[in-house]
Amino acid sequence: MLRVSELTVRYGPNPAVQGVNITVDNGELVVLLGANGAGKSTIFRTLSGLTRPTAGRIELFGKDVTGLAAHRAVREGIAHCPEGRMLFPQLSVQKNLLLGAYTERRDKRAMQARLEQVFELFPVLRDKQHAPAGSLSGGQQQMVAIGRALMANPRLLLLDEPSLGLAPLVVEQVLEAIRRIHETGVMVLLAEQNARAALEIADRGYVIENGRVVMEGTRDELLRSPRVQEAYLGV
Amino acid sequence: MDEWGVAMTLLLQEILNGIVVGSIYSLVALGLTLVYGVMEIPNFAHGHLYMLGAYIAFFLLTSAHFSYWPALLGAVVVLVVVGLLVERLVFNPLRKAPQVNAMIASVGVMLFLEALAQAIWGPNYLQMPTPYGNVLHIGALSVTQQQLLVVVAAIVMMVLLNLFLKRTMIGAAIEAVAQHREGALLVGIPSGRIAMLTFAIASGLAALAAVLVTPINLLFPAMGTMVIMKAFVIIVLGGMGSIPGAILGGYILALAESIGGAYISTNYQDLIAFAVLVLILSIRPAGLFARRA
Amino acid sequence: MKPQVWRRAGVSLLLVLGLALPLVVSNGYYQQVIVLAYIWAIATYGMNIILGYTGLLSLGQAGFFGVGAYTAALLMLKLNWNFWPALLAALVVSLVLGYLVAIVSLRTRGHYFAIFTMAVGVILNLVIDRWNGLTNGEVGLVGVPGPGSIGPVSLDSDLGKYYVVYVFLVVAVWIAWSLRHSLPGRALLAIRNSEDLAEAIGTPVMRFKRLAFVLSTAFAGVAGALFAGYMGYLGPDVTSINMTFNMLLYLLIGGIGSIAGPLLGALIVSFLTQFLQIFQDYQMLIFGPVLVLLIIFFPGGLASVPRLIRRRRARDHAAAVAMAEAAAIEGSGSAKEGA
Amino acid sequence: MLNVEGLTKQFGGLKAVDDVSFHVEPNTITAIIGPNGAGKSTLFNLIAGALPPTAGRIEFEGRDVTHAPAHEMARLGIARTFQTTHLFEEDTVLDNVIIGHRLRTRSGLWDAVVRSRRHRAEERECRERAYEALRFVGIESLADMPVRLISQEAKKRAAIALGLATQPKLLLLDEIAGGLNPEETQRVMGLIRKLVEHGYTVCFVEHKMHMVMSLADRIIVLHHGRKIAEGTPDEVRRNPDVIEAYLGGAAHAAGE
Amino acid sequence: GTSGGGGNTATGGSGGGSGTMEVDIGYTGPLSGGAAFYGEDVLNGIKLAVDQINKSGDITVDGKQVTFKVVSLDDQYLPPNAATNAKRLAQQYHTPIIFCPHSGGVLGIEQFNATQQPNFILAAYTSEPAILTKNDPLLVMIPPRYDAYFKPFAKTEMQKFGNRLGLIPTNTAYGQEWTAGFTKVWQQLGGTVLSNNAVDYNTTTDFSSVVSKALSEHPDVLFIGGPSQPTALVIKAARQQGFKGGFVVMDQAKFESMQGIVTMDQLNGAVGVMPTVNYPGPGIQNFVNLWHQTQGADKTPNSENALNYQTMWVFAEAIKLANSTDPKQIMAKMADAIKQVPAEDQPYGVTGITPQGHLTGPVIATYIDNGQYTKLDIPPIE
Ligand SMILES: Nc1ncnc2c1ncn2[C@@H]1O[C@H](COP(=O)(O)OP(=O)(O)OP(=O)(O)O)[C@@H](O)[C@H]1O
Ligand SMILES: Nc1ncnc2c1ncn2[C@@H]1O[C@H](COP(=O)(O)OP(=O)(O)OP(=O)(O)O)[C@@H](O)[C@H]1O
Ligand SMILES: [Mg+2]
Ligand SMILES: [Mg+2]
Repeated sequence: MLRVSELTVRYGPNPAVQGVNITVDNGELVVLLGANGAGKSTIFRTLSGLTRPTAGRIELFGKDVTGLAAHRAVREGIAHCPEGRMLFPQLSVQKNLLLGAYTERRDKRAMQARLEQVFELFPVLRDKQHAPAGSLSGGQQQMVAIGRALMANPRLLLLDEPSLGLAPLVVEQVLEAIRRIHETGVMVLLAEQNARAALEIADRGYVIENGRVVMEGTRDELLRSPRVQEAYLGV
Repeated sequence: MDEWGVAMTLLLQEILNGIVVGSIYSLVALGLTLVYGVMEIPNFAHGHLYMLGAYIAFFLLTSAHFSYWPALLGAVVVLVVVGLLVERLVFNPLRKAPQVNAMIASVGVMLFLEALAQAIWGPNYLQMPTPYGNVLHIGALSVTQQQLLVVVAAIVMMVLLNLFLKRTMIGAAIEAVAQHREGALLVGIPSGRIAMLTFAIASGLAALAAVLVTPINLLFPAMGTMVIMKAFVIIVLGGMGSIPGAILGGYILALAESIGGAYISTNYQDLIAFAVLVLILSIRPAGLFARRA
Repeated sequence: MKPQVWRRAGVSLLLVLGLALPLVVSNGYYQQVIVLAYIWAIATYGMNIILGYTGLLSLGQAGFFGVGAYTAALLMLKLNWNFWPALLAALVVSLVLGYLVAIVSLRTRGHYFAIFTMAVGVILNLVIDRWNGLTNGEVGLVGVPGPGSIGPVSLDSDLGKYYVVYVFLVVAVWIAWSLRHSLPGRALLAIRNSEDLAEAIGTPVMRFKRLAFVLSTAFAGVAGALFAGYMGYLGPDVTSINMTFNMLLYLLIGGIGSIAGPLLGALIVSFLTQFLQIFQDYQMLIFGPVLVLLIIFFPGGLASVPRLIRRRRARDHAAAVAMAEAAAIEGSGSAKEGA
Repeated sequence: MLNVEGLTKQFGGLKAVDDVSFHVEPNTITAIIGPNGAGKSTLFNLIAGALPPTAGRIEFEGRDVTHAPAHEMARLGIARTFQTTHLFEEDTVLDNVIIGHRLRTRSGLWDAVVRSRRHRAEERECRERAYEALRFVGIESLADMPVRLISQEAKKRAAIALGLATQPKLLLLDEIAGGLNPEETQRVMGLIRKLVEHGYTVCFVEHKMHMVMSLADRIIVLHHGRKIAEGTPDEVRRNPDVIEAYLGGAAHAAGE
Repeated sequence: GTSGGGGNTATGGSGGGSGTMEVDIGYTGPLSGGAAFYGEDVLNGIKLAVDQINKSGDITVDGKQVTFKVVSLDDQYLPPNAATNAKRLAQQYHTPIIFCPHSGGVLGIEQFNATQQPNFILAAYTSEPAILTKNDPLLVMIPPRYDAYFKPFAKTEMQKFGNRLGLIPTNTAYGQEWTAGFTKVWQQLGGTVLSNNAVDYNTTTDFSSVVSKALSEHPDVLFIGGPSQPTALVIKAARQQGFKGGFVVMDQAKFESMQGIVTMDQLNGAVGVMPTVNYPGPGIQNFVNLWHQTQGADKTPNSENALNYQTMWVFAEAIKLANSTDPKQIMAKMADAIKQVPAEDQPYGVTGITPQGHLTGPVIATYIDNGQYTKLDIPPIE
């Protein structure tokens, strides 16, 4: 399980994230809701080691992983599909995906098998596998980014707005895929603008505003909450 | 020999000479392909790492009485360490800065290394001994063993490097780090360590090239200056990051030089390389073998 | 209003200081160091336009410096031209050559452009160095006349030459400043930012890049002509790539993209190298690392130091930003209602 | 006002846009939708002159502009935003937007150097246009903020303001609401309506169906580069091809 | 400061009332970069002379004993830097004499030395004739004229090997002037001159190519020369490609510096300047011993060392005779001073000074035969 306690992150003097507590239990899928600039991406970046926390503690399955460098966090089983995708634009789609499994590069067969799974999930990537990732359409690139995170065979999957720029049909497919991944026992932490769809597959959720957790609850609690309904469900 | 025979012999000899020089250029360009073509770090000090490699080998050969191959190995090892230091102390702190900054910093490194070599070994020309000084005659053509060694080594190194970059995950990781450092970290590639590795390989290659080439030429503190500029030309000519491109670029340039020197003017021989680049880029703005699509 | 008044006073003070300088510093050695720094600074202002404003790394600058210098010197020596028409000719020739090079080189991008222009610079250098019949090879041209005199005032004295170069420096700074703060200048900045966007808002990107390139070569050419007239002697070494590196160095140390940067950098680096002469053979052992350290710790150059301080202060006002945003959202709310 | 006929763009073996024809009426909103990689951004690039078409013809206000370069198109009155914003992060919002009006000015380098009257007048004019545009999109109060400090939504508005400063007739907006939450999306939709009310013509690409359905007068659907449907929101929503290729279950959501 | 005879160049750090004074001698030349070895050679010759002169205690001005001190500045072979350095030396150190070992620097300095105060004697170690065109009254040119070599070299080689001359000289202006002058003489003597394959000796990676080209024309004799070691590489490449003829080696290249790159066998049949240690000058033995004592037994002196050494001695004697550190007065005493320099401090020998300021002396070359240096007297041209 993931336990984040009293996490504070500052860029300069003012905190982007302040005293945040989040837990993801084994096998849980948890969503983070929040407006732009609320601090969701910052939380993700801190969990995956791209940003160092100012204070607080992060535990994964009881092990302290606070402030671990990003490439080590991957080894602990944390895979992050980041905001802005961070693909390798001149490498082929296939290499991008294979690099997702960099930490387990010795097991060639498992790598190939997972590559197949990603292609099943996003068939269009199979056709594009030899094209440089940078030449793909925006949405296709997003698929590569998600696929790359899956290639790491993570215990905890961090998805920062995975549906950004995806066609409705694909959004459904992606969310369905996330649900399936989650069903295999992987913990998922998901940030989504598409709050309704995200909540539908989630177990629990947190609402983040101005760097703080202002509400948390189970899926149903959040779906019923007037505050969530107004701000995030567009009712 | 009749007129025609003489002309043919000259042409063949010049082609042979061109292949030797092309191998030299390609050997030097190889390391640069890694740091400039792939990592996109404009390391103008690369030629001076080459120079340092030659001096280390010279020291091992003459003062420590190593024989040739152990001296070569020793120089490679020392330069690997130097490369690591340069990466850590200079380029790593500048990884987020614009490229010009890294370029000028590399000029600083260049000035430093040249002064260092001069302080230790003096400003004079030195000659590096080699056991492969014999001349081989093939018909009317002549070539030294050392020259042949350079050609063979260049080809072997190019093949190895290409396989390494294109076929191994570490090779892919190097390209990944070059293209998106954070993205590389996110998939578990230790970007810092890969950057160090790249520099280590590039510097080692520079040393290797230097120890192979210097017996043909001379050692002096500024020996890297012209070679490195031509190496930059070669890399760009062949298309950034393309190893086959760098090889072909190297040979095209050297052949143009030796044949152009023979039939046009030796006085402007150095100019030929740059003129070829200007010509080719005027026609093909992305180089001869533009990388991928 | 107030900062503007202060700025004006500061600029006037600097101008007067520049005028008074040779009267205070009568030592010929210091004067020479200063004048040479001015001349290099002029060429560096050109580099700032192409690199700092437009974002294109051109490594041929010293070559164009040489083109200007040799054009002026040869016209004076071989055709007995006067300094001033020769200087004008140097400007024209470097403009025209710059334009021709721009047409081909600007079709390339990024590293290709950098190495392309490096090759152009090397070719210019080698041609000047090897064309013995015209340029007298590495022996160089001797006895290049100076600016002569205007009426009774001789400009050939040290003082006269100082003021000639000084006037050109002031003009160069003025052009750099007005370009930076003008619509064409903003277009260049837009190109540096994103060529696609610049094109999309109606900037003929290629034309503006050519303009920037040609301006940079013109600055270099004029600086070269001044150099020839000032030194009276001209050799091919000033056209080598090392001189381009020096200009880049001035630009980086001074502050890339800034108005003060080139001059600041040229003066500081010139005096630093003069100072380091006391270390004799070891000076480069010190200069190299000093250079690296400066680049690492002042990546924006010395001209950016005040800005850094200001920015730190600005950060403390980040709360104000948040409030302004909130206000803005309300403002846009009205847009929604307007619908 | 915009007339596209048989437009085709080929990248190597791939036809990113394949024989697409359509028509945009003045003062309307046209939405372009389609799966990822359908060729929507490429289509925008072609119309805006950023890419040369392989075949076909583009007419703008009765003029053949098929081969006009991007800066020429901007001058003729087509403004666009990009799928990812390309603003200059270090500069202020105002400085970013001022440059938008430059294409309507005529002063050059010489005017700048001698600070000619024309130059000063035009600079003032650009500043005024920039403020006007910022006021229109509702972020005038952020004019002096560095772009890197403002929110996503404000950046999108600034990008539109930049387009407006060029005094366009037609605006092409590529996923302008991408990454915005429902509340913010609502506000941006308001802004687009305001644009049309003020006489502009808008074409936009978007994946948010409720936005497409409630804003667009006409919708064009692309799939594998080809136009598979065109019509009013109601027509498109019911089109089985569109449902199969693109909408999926969201067809219901879009119908709500 | 003390100055004799109304000279206005006060000394930099005069010793006050102690009866001694210090005079700074300036040097600007390449101490870093590609030509550093050359600059260091010149500087070391001057420095050794200064040490010896100071030790001798012979030089006095106004009854005060003069100690010389060399102030050296690096100009990286760049003329503008040389000019700046010279101004610095003159302004800050009041050096009455400044050595500069490259024509660009000398020409750059000449531009202002005539008109600016304080001025100084420019001791030019370059055989570039262009420096004499200014008729600078404060110029001293140190090395011998190279045109003296043409005829003897040409005659020797043509006689031994034949009259087809191939050319692979360095492509510097100096190299080209040598080439032009020499080929003219060669033709006057009835020889044939083949194509000119001038190359850059500093940047050429492999000389095989240009040597192949030159040899394809079947020359009897090759005219070569540039920096010594690259010159040796050219000889080596020519021998490796089977060339059996002779070499005319330009005076810039020194046989003693070719050791280790070519064997004496490969050098057989070459004419060039005599190695310094074998030079039959009056003070050569003394100088070589001194060099070994002070610089190390393994260090071989060359002509840069020796000529600048003896020239510094001439200046010292001239200062003594002038009883002043004023440049003009020193210049006036140069001819007399030459006679005063002890023979053992003239490794090459110096016989006089021309009105243009060129130092003259015997010039001796060598022809290598059977691995031995044989003497080749060069009749002086005046
Ligand atoms: N590198 C940075 N330097 C300074 N401030 C930053 C940096 N990254 C983020 N911030 C600030 O931190 C705050 C939180 O940003 P964050 O990206 O975590 O928000 P978010 O919830 O992911 O928003 P979005 O929905 O836009 O992705 C914002 O105010 C942002 O401006
Ligand atoms: N420069 C290019 N070179 C090669 N292929 C390209 C290039 N630009 C786009 N493509 C290809 O053209 C197709 C259409 O891309 P485009 O960006 O127009 O899609 P899109 O409809 O905007 O998709 P999205 O909704 O995901 O942004 C894609 O398959 C893409 O890979
Ligand atoms: Mg985010
Ligand atoms: Mg798109």
